[in-house]
Amino acid sequence: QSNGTTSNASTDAPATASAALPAPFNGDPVKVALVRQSGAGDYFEAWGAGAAKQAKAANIDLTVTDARNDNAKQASDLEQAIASKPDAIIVDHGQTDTLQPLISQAVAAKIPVVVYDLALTDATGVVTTSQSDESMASGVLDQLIDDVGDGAKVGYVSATGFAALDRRAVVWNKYVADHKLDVVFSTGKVSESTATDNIPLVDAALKQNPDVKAIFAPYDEITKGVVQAVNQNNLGSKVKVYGIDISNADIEVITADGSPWVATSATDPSAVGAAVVRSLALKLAGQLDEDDVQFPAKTITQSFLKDNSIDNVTSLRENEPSLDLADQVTADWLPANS
Amino acid sequence: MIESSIPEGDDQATLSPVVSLSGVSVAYGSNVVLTDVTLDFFPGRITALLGANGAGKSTLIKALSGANPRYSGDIAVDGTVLHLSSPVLAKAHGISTVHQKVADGIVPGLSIAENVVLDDLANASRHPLRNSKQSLLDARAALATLGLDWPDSLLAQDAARLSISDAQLLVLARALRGTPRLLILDEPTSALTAAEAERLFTVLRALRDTGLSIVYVSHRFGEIEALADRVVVLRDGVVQHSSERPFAWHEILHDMLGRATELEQTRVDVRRGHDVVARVSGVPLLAAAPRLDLEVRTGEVLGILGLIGAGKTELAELLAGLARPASGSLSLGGEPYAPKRPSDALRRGVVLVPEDRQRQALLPGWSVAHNISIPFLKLSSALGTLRGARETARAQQVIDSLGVVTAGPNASIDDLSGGNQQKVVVGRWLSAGPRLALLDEPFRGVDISARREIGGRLKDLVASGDAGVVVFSSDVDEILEVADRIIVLVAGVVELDAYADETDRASIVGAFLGARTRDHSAVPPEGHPK
Amino acid sequence: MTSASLAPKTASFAERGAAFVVRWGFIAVTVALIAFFVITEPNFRTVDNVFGMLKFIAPTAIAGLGVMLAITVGGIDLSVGASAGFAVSIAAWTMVIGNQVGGVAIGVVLLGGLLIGGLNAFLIVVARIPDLLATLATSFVIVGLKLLIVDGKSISSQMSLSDGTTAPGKFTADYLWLDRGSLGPVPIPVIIFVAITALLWFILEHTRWGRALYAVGANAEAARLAGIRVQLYRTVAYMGCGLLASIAGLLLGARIGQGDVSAGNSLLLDAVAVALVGVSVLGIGRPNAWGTALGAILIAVMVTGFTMVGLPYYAQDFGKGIVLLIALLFSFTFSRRRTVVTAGSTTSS
Amino acid sequence: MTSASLAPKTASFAERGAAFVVRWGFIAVTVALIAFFVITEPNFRTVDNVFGMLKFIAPTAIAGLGVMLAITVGGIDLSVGASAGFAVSIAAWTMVIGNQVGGVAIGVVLLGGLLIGGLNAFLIVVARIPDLLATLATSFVIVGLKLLIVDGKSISSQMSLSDGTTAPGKFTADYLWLDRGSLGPVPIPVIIFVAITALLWFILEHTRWGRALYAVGANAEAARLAGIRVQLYRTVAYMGCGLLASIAGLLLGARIGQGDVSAGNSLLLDAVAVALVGVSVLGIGRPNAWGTALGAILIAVMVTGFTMVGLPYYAQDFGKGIVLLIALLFSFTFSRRRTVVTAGSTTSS
Ligand SMILES: Nc1ncnc2c1ncn2[C@@H]1O[C@H](COP(=O)(O)OP(=O)(O)OP(=O)(O)O)[C@@H](O)[C@H]1O
Ligand SMILES: Nc1ncnc2c1ncn2[C@@H]1O[C@H](COP(=O)(O)OP(=O)(O)OP(=O)(O)O)[C@@H](O)[C@H]1O
Ligand SMILES: [Mg+2]
Ligand SMILES: [Mg+2]
Repeated sequence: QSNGTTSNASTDAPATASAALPAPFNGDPVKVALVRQSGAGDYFEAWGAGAAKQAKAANIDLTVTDARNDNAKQASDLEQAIASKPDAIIVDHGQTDTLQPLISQAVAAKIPVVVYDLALTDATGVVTTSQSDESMASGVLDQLIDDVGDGAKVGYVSATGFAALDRRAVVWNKYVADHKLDVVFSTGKVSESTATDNIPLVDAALKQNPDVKAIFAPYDEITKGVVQAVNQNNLGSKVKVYGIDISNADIEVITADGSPWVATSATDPSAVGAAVVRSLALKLAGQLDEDDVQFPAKTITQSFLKDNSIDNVTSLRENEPSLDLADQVTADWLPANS
Repeated sequence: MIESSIPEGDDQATLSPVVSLSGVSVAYGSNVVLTDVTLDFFPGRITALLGANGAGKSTLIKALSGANPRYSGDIAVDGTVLHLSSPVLAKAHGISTVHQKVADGIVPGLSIAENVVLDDLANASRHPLRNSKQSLLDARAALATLGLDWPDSLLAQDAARLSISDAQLLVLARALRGTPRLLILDEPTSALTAAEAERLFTVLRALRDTGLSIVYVSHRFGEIEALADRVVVLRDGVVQHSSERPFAWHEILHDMLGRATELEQTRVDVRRGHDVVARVSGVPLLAAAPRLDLEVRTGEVLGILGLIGAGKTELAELLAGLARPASGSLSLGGEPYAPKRPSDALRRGVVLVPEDRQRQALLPGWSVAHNISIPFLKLSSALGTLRGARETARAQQVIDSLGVVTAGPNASIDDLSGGNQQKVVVGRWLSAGPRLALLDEPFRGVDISARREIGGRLKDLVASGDAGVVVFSSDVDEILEVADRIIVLVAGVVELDAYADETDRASIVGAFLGARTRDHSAVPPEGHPK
Repeated sequence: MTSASLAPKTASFAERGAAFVVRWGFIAVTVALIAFFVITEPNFRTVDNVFGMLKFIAPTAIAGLGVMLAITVGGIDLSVGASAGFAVSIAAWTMVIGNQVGGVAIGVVLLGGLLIGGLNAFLIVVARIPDLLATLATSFVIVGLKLLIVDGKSISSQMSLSDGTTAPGKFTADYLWLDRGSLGPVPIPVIIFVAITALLWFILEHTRWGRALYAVGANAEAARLAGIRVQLYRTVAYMGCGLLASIAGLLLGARIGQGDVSAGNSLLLDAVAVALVGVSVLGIGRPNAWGTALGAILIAVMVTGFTMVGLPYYAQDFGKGIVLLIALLFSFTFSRRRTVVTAGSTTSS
Repeated sequence: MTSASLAPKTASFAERGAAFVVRWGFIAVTVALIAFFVITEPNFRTVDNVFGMLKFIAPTAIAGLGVMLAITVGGIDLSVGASAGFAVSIAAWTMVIGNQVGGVAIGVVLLGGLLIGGLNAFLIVVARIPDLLATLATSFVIVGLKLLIVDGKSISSQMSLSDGTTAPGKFTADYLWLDRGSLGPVPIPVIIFVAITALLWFILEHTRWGRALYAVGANAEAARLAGIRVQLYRTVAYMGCGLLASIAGLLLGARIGQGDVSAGNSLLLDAVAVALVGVSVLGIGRPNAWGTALGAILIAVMVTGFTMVGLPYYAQDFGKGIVLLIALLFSFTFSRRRTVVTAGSTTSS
């Protein structure tokens, strides 16, 4: 099925399906509620676009709500989604304690549920999908250790209280302990303008610790701010920055001349969004073998991007086909389409 | 200091004062504005409190009414000294006050009826549930004491819509509710017409006869002659004079101003104007009024006299570019004149002293100098850059020419007494040598000497030749004192147009009341005491 | 003698037309929107959806009612978002780490709300800091304090504490009932929302305390001279606002089911918008409870309806702005008279 | 006949003390904080750091100066954050998708800022919608419009467009110079910040136009009667505010180097805080340029200093709130007189 899903990514061509759609996709559009909890930023935007595209190809009528960092709204959204009796529900990110009761309620109401990047305490009857934060974080951190070695002076820029960041923090703490890293500063915040608002924090931290060797900033919006601060202090050649996630905008920053951002760990968000929708479709068609789907992450280095003259996500996917997830959760009637 | 508390009759000698002050002083910061005032107020007596602008009258009243708890000295009610720390406390002891600033008495957004019974909101003995029917009845009863019978549909309106004179009546009605023992009125008539004032006096006399003690502040000596049992004069915060009827006005004036002044000025200098500076042709002033024609001439002060609602302010606003004529036309200096906004009028040399200085003229928090220079910023600047010296010079000139009592051009306008603020406003508008000066109720709250000073400046202005001056007022005496030519306006119609020496008080009052002859009680009191 | 000037005139046709538009324009916009969604979206007209919308908007509406109280006394409160967030964390802390039942948490939260309101009142009334500035500063302090208390972390059951143990408690059922319970078909948050609106309406319109609050806001000096305890009323209004914000927080907390640190962040702007819109709705021209509730309902209708129609969130923002503008045009542009309420100033008083 | 008793008296000791505190209290707090950081943090006192701080706060300060302009005419502008964000996206769109050079982008952005200011002015001055409400509604509309234009995406060079091609342009060097350039040791944003502050200070304090702006804010009716074109000045103030917000956006855009969709979102509260603080600083009691700049600098000092000291961001919020409160206490609580500036109201005018 690798017949060029990457090349038609940018066209609006209908799914290049090689088989007729099975039930329930062969009749009226299937109504699916996508209940999102996305922060601002390109990752979420691309994820949503991928999901929408795949849904269209699979004859799914997707109703999207987005709580945008407001967990109470996500609870309301999910509640209202359940009340509207859709054929299935996708829950994208969110807080366990908030959503678990409502998801159980949906399951009890016999509505198929797929969750993405949401840890559940009771996942009975739910398809769970995720891009593994552990593997993403450890991927770049391995690179970091390779580059600067044990015991190096490092900085950490992140925030607490956000599920994905908290999971990445667990991995970070383990690496710090295992490799005796010397954490000279630890700052950062997630705000409505995350990239901008981290610049002064990191700027101050760098003024304080200009001898730091590497900075781990496990969220691309934060990473962008870190890169600006490093450049602003003319430390581009001395400090290496490690991030997580990727987008067109990130690629521009990574490949800029003298950029300190040397590695990031990434999935292709639009491919992931599409794959989540496919998981749901296969589930509804009764063709999903496994109720826990993981999308592997790739560690992308600056040199890889530069060597291959990659300047946006499209060309990244051409050079790193595994990001497409083109062979994950697909079927003849359901090719990857993001 | 003059012994001030000898009651007149023998029967009253046994009465004890309702409220007595001893050694009361008030300072604003380091500025002592009331020094060691000792006074008694007896039941059944009306005490007139006189004093030039800034003498400390309102300050004394604020202390007496609990509005300014920061006074020193003793205030005793029925012989018991207590600290009047709040308006509630003062009211609880039967001290009821109408303050000088009417705006401080009206709550916009609440209905007129609710405003009349505003005190009930603070009255813990009232049932917490509102009873609007009862409020309406109470409000009507309160207004009835002043002979006002406003219909219920009016009482339900937002009080913000009241004109300043109606608002004044409202606060008076409120103060008369309940059974006060000491009633304090700070210039209650400055926004009233003579008829309304006279009705107020009837009420006050009746109240006095029931044993109420009244403190009355006014700059109008006619009223005091007609009303007061005793006169107390403040000068620079010190009690200068206290006397019983019959009043020795020369002495009172002397103690008030610190120099001898004539109470009455005989007009010998009525001028005749020459050229027409402004003309109103065929303009209806009020919605239903006929078209009005009118000329303003240079070289004379034109006084336009009319009751509230006669259309005076409308006329002034038309000429000043605040409103546009519904039909007809205006001309200025022979040329067509159709100002779209005040700046157009100003450019043509037409200035307006508006009737409500607080709302329409003053810039709160600003210095005297900056308040004065605001219409003349162009003259006070070079290439757009302000020249402070020019502003100060202009301000100093206004302060000197009108005798404004202030610490100087840089003092905050907020710190001036009401009358002095008015002088600043008048001085501002006259300072640029206007071609046509319109003054809407310019003597509101202004003391006698300031009135003379303003009048003098107006005469100087017309004497200089090519300027026209129009004074709008509802007070016959003010007009008689300042105007060369007098126009009486009734409901948008000119009832009389004559030079001051060709007519007399009686015919003016006759024309004034032409449309309201059934209202006989509305004859204004004689202007000056003999 | 009545000064003739004030005799009520018969209103002209145009004038009555304008008054009608001012009074009903906002409602008309809301009704038109509802009608549109009812016709186009079958799911919109279900009873479930109606209650769902009301439930969703309840915290915003309640915080908005708090802001309305502050506006009533001529001020404003920018700390409602922070207070609601504080309430969420404190409730979570009490139950999860303090291992208390929901009733205790509710008590603690309400007390906290009163304290925050009291702090605002102190800063504004006693220390004479202008309301906008004082409540802005308080909101920084409260958010900071909250995060300090929880170390910047969301509190959830089974979380590991810094001493290595696991948090002993959890969100108890009685507390969660605040969100999940219902009386007949009516969810508890909706009942609380409507009850508070009705109560505030009654107090403001039908008691002398309510009138006194208005008087303080419209002309504090006149109110003071009339013997109204201005300072006291302002203090009560800000404490009431703090209390309402903490109730909003309680509902948010029960909905989220954990001590989410970001809760309440998005509440402020909507709460303020709702309270301000409330002033203009119905042509009343002063803060009022039903107007505020209506403003909240309009927001709920837009969010839900636009979502059902399939607009992305950013198109929703756009739509929200446009609808708000149209409603405001009706309320103000065609209004013959000025409304006289001032909300928020840098005037110390 | 000026009575002699009113000759100015020497102020009492207590009075002069209070005046001193009011005038210098805020500055003292700032200086004390700076001194503390200078002593404890060697890196704080480097020239680099000083310029770094000023550079970082420049956009906030410039947007704050815009809000100050609105406050000067008695209003407020809650759309500065949205306008700045709009500027970022529009600049990116012009350069990256429209393939224009930075100069063109700057022109487009400034024009956009004027238009937004003009829209606000129209709604407030002509349609008579109260400033708080009008600018709130505008900010929803602008944010929505921006996201609609860019489909909710950050715009970066080489991004693929919906027609499958790659965006032709990029952030050009002349545009990026706005952030990265410097004159001698002084970064361009700092120069722009200081220049705008000085210009506004001069206009407001020393020209008749500035005086007229203040008059409009102090008593619009009196100003109108004094021949000041009130509507015109209010329009100019809001357009100026829109322009300044878009300049803030230009700097933000150059700093990020991309059309970050979230840029500007967090600007609003700080800009408003800074402008309000500016009113109180120096005991001036009315909006003023240097006070606003000082407020911005205080924020920069706190953020940088606290970070160097190693406080996590949430403790910084707390510190920010406390320092703000202390400064406000000095400015208002000890002040003898009321400040009379009103910022924002629900009053249509
Ligand atoms: N709040 C204040 N701060 C400082 N000085 C004040 C203040 N209020 C009044 N003054 C000063 O106190 C003096 C007395 O003022 P007051 O208002 O009592 O005068 P008044 O006798 O009522 O005058 P008028 O006839 O003009 O009303 C004036 O010189 C005035 O400048
Ligand atoms: N905003 C308003 N709403 C309703 N009526 C008004 C308003 N402004 C003025 N009027 C009425 O228009 C008429 C003309 O008023 P105007 O002020 O010109 O009278 P005037 O002779 O100047 O009386 P005054 O002594 O009160 O100044 C009056 O009946 C007045 O009450
Ligand atoms: Mg007085
Ligand atoms: Mg008049």
